[in-house]
Amino acid sequence: MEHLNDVRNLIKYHGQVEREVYLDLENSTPLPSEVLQEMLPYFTSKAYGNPTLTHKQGWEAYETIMDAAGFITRLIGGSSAEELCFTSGEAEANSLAIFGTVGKKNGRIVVSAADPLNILLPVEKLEKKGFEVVRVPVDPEGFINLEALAKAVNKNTVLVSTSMVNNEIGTIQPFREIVKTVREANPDVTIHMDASDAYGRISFNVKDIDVDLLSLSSYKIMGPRGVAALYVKSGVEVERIIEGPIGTQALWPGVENTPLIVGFKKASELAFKDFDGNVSRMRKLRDMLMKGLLSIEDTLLNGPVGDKRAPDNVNISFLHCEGEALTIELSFKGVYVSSGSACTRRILQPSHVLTAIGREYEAAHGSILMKVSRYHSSEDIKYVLECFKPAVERIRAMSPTRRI
Amino acid sequence: MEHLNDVRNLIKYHGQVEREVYLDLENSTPLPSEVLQEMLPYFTSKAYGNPTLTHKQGWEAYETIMDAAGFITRLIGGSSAEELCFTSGEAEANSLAIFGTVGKKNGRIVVSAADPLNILLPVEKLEKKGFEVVRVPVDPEGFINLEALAKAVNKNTVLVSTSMVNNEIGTIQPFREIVKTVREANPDVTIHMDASDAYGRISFNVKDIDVDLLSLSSYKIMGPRGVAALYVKSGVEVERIIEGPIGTQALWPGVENTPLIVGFKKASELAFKDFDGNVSRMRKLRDMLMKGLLSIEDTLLNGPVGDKRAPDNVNISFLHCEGEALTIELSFKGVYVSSGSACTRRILQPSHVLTAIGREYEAAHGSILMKVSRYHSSEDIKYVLECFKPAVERIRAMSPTRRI
Amino acid sequence: MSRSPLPYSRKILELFRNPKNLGRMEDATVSATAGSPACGDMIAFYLKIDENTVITRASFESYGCAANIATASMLTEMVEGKKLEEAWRIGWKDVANEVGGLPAVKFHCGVLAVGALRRAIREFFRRKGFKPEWMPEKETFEEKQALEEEELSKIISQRLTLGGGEK
Amino acid sequence: MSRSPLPYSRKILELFRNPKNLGRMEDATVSATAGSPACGDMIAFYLKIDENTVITRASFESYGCAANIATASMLTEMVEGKKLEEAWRIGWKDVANEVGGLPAVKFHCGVLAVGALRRAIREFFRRKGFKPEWMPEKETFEEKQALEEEELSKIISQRLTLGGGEK
Ligand SMILES: Cc1ncc(COP(=O)(O)O)c(C=O)c1O
Ligand SMILES: Cc1ncc(COP(=O)(O)O)c(C=O)c1O
Ligand code: FES
Ligand code: FES
Repeated sequence: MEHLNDVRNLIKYHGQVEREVYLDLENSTPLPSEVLQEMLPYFTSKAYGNPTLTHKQGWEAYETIMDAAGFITRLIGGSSAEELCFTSGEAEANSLAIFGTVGKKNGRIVVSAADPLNILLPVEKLEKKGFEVVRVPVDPEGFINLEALAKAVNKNTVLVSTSMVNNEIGTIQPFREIVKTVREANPDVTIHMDASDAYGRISFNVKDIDVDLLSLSSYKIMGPRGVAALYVKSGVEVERIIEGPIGTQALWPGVENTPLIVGFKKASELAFKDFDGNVSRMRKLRDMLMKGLLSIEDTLLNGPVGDKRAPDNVNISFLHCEGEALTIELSFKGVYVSSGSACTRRILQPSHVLTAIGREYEAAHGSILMKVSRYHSSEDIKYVLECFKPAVERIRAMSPTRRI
Repeated sequence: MEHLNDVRNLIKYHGQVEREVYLDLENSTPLPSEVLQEMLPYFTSKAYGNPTLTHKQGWEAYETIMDAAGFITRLIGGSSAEELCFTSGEAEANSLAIFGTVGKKNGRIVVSAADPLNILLPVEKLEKKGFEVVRVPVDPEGFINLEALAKAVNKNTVLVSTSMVNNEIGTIQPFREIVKTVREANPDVTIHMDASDAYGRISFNVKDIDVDLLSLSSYKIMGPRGVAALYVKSGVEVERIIEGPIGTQALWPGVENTPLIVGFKKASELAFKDFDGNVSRMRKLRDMLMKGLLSIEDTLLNGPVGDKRAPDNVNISFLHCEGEALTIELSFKGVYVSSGSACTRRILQPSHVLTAIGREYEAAHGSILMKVSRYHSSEDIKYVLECFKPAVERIRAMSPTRRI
Repeated sequence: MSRSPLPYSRKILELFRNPKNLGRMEDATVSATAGSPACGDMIAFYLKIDENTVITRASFESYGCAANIATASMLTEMVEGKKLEEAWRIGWKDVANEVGGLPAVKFHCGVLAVGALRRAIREFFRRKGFKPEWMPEKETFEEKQALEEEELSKIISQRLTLGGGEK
Repeated sequence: MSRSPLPYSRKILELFRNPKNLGRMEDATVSATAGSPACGDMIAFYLKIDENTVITRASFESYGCAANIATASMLTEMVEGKKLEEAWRIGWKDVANEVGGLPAVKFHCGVLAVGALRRAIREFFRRKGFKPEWMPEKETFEEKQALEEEELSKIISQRLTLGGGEK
């Protein structure tokens, strides 16, 4: 672990900064202290038992967990707390929805080409095992092609798994139409939607959408990591992917993580308390950030604008400017963002979402993904904009490509 | 969710108690504040990024996680931090070890009849899919029958999965002999051990044991829930059970839960800092509790005594006394324990471990499982003993069985 | 195989802590048991019956869970002062309602209590040498369950299996 | 497909922040590029070479990651004052060592820098119209990689695939 010293040096190499603005909410989140405060007693002194045990600490845990499940289920319009299964994260929720649905069946699985990797990779694994996978194309703004979807769903189709809002470019999919299109093509298909980037930011109702399975993430609404949920419409059968003695969660064995679940509930509460206020606040910050960055020359917006775009998402390509270098340059100023550049990926391929919307490698190479939250201020955004200009300039100045 | 009001009333029904002693460490744990304190900054202000991102918060997370992985790997005698894969719990670690090993292979899987359910249930699922499963019997103290094990492992055997210390009755298995026996019978078998009830309580070294896969639990050493680890000896191949973009954990996709991993490390540190002192302290409390309870008439000790028993485990059957009723009676006094009674189980079968060691249903019916930790005092144990006597008496007084 | 969350009602806990009519009745007119220690749960029911077939006193003993204790206790209160015919008509669901509901996994505990009561009533008439009209020839659900308590756990476990092949 | 943790050395960050010999050299004796913007990474290398085939100045431009910038910068420093023959002998591992090591996924960035340098040296002799003895006929690893930068990502991705079929 010699290289850990490198990392320590590298962290030290960051000096004092005027301000820290964390916009990399796609990949993780610092927990707001109001959420942490709510969780604290559950770690050490409250409801710390196993919810299946017949003693006070167990009953308290049971009450706490079922209350949270009921609360979250109501927010998405479900019927009962039993429809919600807490998991350890969005990836597990999506794997559970996908692997747990197809089980012994066989046939075709339909996804969109711009879905998150925790949909595309489980499906790819099933493809290797003999399932047929159709990846429906998206248009240049990331919207799924409904005609192609209608054609993709045939009588052999067992599952459609797709996302409600694109996690990289913020495209709000026509999710009601997606479900209608699929049901018309084949009413027996199980429909799974990953709503992790929609929950708390756009309003929806599972009954209205008529979806069978729906994933929700906690950290994506500023709740703790390590917890997420899969909504399973009553009557829909899903097989567990982890086996063990089950407690309150029919599809997840293991000791329920009461403090994290409490945090997930609290974050949900805060996101929905003044939903419209929160959303318009985010949208304002988003547009301020977007406008400021697009005023830099040679930039491209990735994804749609206005109401068709998630209120928190900003994704912009800076041409002639490699993205990973830019994330590092910005880090030195306390601004934390991520990039879809091939240089940031283990396999050195650019973001599959940017590829799916038809972006050239060059555009992906300079792409930066950011998300704003209600915890950000316009001062934060102003600071970010101040930092971006010189950062982009410095990285661009190193590049030989502008003259080519 | 009407019944949630019942639960709330039921919690209120508990009055003030003189003292609360939580001995149900098998099923959950309150987090010691020294562990929580260590975790706190990582929630809100430190290393809160995704460890695969090229910015300060990401690098800090990377450093923190790899440091913890290295620390824990060294404690168990592994070679490198890359051998440790953090998971969301013991159940996931065991499912990963089992499902991830057998993959496309086919053949025989060998377990012990007294293994934890998160070994037995995944294996049962594979049995339904066509694998042959052999459940090696244990003796009346819970020790695996090595001769039967030797016979069970044949040339078709692909996996032996078993526990190092029995989680219900504390039997410390002859784990070196288990591995030797298996390797002699078939050197190609993958050997998995669940060390969740051994880690921090008995000393072992993965190289010395020569095991391929080994599960470790965080909450079982008073760390946070929602994190555990699977040690994978380098060179041993395991397939993921959850698919998604991988980061620092080759076998677990999802955003690494830095605060929980920090808590797991801290709990490990505390358990190993004064290992012998901790163990002898636990052993003293265990023996005090055991001796006191066995002085009540019509009691049976489940599992071995002395050095052959885990230092924290106490499991005693109170004949003519239904266990679930006893856990509730004790709860009203602030003493939290669990029972292997059929009445506590969803399928109304008594603990499979007690059945495996040949206990009659009646003995299982009145069994109580407790674990002590270094956080307990002899005053706690004294209080527990004071509570037990009248509790057992009151429950027994209701029973018609004594006269039969 | 797993534990089950048991959101008992407050009434169950109250009766568990302060059961009514607990204990063997030495001068009982008739008594019966249901279940057996070998299979786990067991209940004993004692009745004092007057010349008008009115239950003047009832008591119970239990080797079972809190739900078992509470439903048995509740049942002793429900039958006191009732004619045997009325007492017979009390089903396990009535008892369950009286204690504020039972968790699904605990239905059988109420069933066991009613089974023991009905057995005692049958025994009373068996000794008297006649079978009243209102008493069915065939065993009722609760009695059958009591008889088959040894196999009950298996039956219940099948019924309760949640989607996904839990054992 | 996934992100990769990048524990860069402090030296890499230093050179990233304060690169040496950055920028186009208008009076270069020879220059070469490796990679192309269409496939992602690209590097340009400029050399000023005196009559004794000694490199008197070197500079670079980079359209790539921090490792790319740092290794290119380091390489310009390493070659300065060296004869072309000596400069040719510098392999990508030497550069990687000088910057304090490279994360596995970033090896190719160092390769690209060396590839560009060697291309420039070859170009120098091509123009001179002769091939010195020490210069191999066949392309070296670094040059081949540079040539095949379009396909490099695939090659690297295969090499780096961790057990479990990650895409
Ligand atoms: C009694 C008991 N111990 C331990 C565990 C493991 O829990 P986790 O996977 O949350 O570590 C479980 C659940 O599988 C359990 O029921
Ligand atoms: C970018 C990104 N977002 C979200 C997730 C989901 O993380 P988790 O499963 O921890 O919720 C992952 C990992 O799968 C990820 O890489
Ligand atoms: S230049 Fe793309 S990874 Fe270094
Ligand atoms: S008596 Fe066993 S569950 Fe109620």
